[in-house]
Amino acid sequence: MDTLAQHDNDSLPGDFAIWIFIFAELLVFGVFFLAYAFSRANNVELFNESQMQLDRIAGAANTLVLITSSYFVVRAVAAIRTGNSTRCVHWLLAAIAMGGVFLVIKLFEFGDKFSAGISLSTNTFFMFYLSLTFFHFMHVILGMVILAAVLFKARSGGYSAQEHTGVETGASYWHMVDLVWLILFPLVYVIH
Amino acid sequence: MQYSSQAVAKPYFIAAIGLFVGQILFGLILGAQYVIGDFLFPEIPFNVARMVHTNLLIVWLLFGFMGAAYYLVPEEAERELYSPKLAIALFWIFLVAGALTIVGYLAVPYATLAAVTGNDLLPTMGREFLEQPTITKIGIVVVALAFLFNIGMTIISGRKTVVNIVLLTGLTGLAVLFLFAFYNPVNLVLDKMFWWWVVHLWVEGVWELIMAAILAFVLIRLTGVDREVIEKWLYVIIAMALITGIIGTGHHYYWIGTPEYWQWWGSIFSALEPIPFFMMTVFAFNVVNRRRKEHPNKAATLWALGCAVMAFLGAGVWGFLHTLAPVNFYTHGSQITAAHGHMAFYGAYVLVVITMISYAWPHLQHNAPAANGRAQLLEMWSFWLMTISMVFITLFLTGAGILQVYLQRVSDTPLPFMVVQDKIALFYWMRLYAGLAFFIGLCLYVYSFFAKGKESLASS
Amino acid sequence: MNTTPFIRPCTVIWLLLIALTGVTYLVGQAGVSGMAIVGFVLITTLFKSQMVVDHFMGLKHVRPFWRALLFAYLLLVCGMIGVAYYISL
Amino acid sequence: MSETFTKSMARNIYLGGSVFFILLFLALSFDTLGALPKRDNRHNITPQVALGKKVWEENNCLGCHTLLGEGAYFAPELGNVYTRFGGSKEAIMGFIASRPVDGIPGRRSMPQFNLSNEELEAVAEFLKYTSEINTANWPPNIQG
Repeated sequence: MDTLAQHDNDSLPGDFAIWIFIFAELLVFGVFFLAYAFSRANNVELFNESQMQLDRIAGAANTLVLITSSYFVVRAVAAIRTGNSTRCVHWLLAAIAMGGVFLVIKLFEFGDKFSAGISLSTNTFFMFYLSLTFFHFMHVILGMVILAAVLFKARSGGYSAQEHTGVETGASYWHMVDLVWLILFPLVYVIH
Repeated sequence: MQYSSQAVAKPYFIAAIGLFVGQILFGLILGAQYVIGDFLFPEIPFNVARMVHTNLLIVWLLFGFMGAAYYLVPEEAERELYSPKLAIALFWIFLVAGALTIVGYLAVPYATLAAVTGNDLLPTMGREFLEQPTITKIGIVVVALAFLFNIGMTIISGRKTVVNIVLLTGLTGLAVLFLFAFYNPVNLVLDKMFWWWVVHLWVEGVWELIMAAILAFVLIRLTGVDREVIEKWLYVIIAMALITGIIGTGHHYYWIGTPEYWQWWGSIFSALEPIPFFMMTVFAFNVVNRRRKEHPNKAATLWALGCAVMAFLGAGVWGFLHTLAPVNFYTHGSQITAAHGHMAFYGAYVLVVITMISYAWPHLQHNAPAANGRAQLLEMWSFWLMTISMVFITLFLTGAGILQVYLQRVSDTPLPFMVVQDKIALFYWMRLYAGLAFFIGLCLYVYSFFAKGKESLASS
Repeated sequence: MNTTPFIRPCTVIWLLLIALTGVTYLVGQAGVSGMAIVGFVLITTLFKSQMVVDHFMGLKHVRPFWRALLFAYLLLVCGMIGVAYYISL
Repeated sequence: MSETFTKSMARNIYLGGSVFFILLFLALSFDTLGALPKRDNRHNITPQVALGKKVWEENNCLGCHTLLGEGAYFAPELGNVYTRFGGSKEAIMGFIASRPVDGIPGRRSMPQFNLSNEELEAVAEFLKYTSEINTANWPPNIQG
């Protein structure tokens, strides 16, 4: 009998409190995305020109990194559902490491832009680019902190096959961070 | 009243209501000066009356918050107050300092007051809401720290409930952020930027924690709903308040010389600021509907629900009306701002203090859970009279604001400020009448404390 | 216990997401523009995000309301972005 | 299975969310401090402007007027008064100095502050400095 696939549960995975937070965050990002899109409609040339200066390879690489990291978290949740704390910890570690890779790539990108004299006040496009990516950057850090907290608890055997709400809570937040980037990348880096 | 030291709240509440009456009297003077320009001129010029009006508001709300803390902290911590004597001493210090400051405003020209109190040494005066002489500001800090010490010691050594912890965080934030009142650089932009760290981060930040904690306490007592449920939502609501409110500071950084990206950050986050207020309203009604007991103090329940609704309307809806940068470009510093300010302060902070007083007073004065039926009836009448008057004050100011914005800033032939003021005088007259009605409501409220009734609702 | 039935679809989704990201990147590299391209990228994005919601977040297995809510959110955001690009043409 | 919604998680959201947004706010404020020199006209802050700001504060001008839209709404905006008065400091000084002591019957009137000539000049200079701050084109027009 496969109890895992069905997750026999009507309610959201993890603690409901994190979902309130997730919905609030999605709302902020959603409004931010639309603000970008409609500002662009008033400044098409400026946006298209400035967008050319972005490092699309770094953006795409980071998308792959986050997707993979998300996938690792899925594996961590699957592991703890079978009560395998050790495996859960390993997958969480891998997911956090991927988060670290994301940060490093992003820092190189930021460094590149700052050394080119680009700041929040350069123009509307870069205002949005830096605001959105920095805001997201901070979310990656927060997500890593949450995953690390989950990891430490898992390592000390704080979760079991029956009780692992904490893992699902952290996982849900991390997937949200991934989800937002999935929209951010094509919006800011690709389409014009 | 479970702990005898809770009684120290009583003088605080009396002072709060007394100063509230003074605030409204000066509000009436201001309202009259808007339409009769030379009213009481030059004895009480507008700027002096306004300073008294706003400073009294802040001081009486602080009295209210402190009284509320002294009342609820021992009950939550399940122990006597650390030092009731300190609380009484602070009361007199704060009252005398406040009274002297107000007398100073009224008795001598402001420049003289500045000279006498040594504003040259550390200039902090002459900025909106922070007009107090530097020495008064230092006094406020000392009182606030001693107060926090007293409350903190009580909380730390007692039962640590969420209500207490949130209240303590809010009060600490209040004291810490006030320190920015001492930073007054010559650079006007920096001055304004950090001035908002006091003003915005107070009223749209840490004060909301205080408000939510007080409301949560009263709702727990009035409804008997499980503490766990209320505390859980208390956390979620204040989390939302801070998440939206901190970056929401940006809605003050549109036109004061700060970079233009604040127009986006400020608009996006402050547009979400109504959410916590909306949650609070829904939550308050939910809790009251699911009440597990019939508390005899019906008036307190009315104030609590009214507080949630009016805070949502005043701070949430009226705030949202002019918070988006493209709208604010036209409405900034107009009567729209005044409309929002009046209803938001009334809804969120005046009503929360009165809610607390309404809940605590029967315990403090009569050692009973509720006042007599007639007194409660009068209280409820005063609620409706004041609240409806405030709604009309807000509506009239909004009308004045819309006309002002159009005539002065939007139309093809913009008119000078004073010409526009003459054209919208009708709205100011109506606002003055609504203000008079508010004052009648307030008199009724004060009277309700003295109303005698034969049968008490508590015994019926 | 066997976790394969849970993991295998997620692994497939993971590979699919990687492939689709590659496609999005190539579209960007090609430097092509126009409403059809924008529409294609946005629909891909919508699909990718919904995959994350359904399988990674696991909302496929809970009350349909939540999944619908997130789908509505994604549809609204991607749709409005599309509208913004459409009016700028 | 019923929904999990714990108080401790709610508290974590409150604490974590607050810290997160305080840090973000500090980061943005830090960037603002770096961007201000290009906007806030600080190179024109002279001792005279400093005196003017002090006179402005010690007479509670903000109790009636707005400055860059902040203050009371009883009297005109003064952030752009220098421009509105045709770029003339003398006009500003003359206006302040000529206010009648007993006001104007039935109308709003600015009090007579009895400022010295030095103070008048300083206030005018302060208002000139203020009018040159980059306020993102606010107010919408000359009427303030």
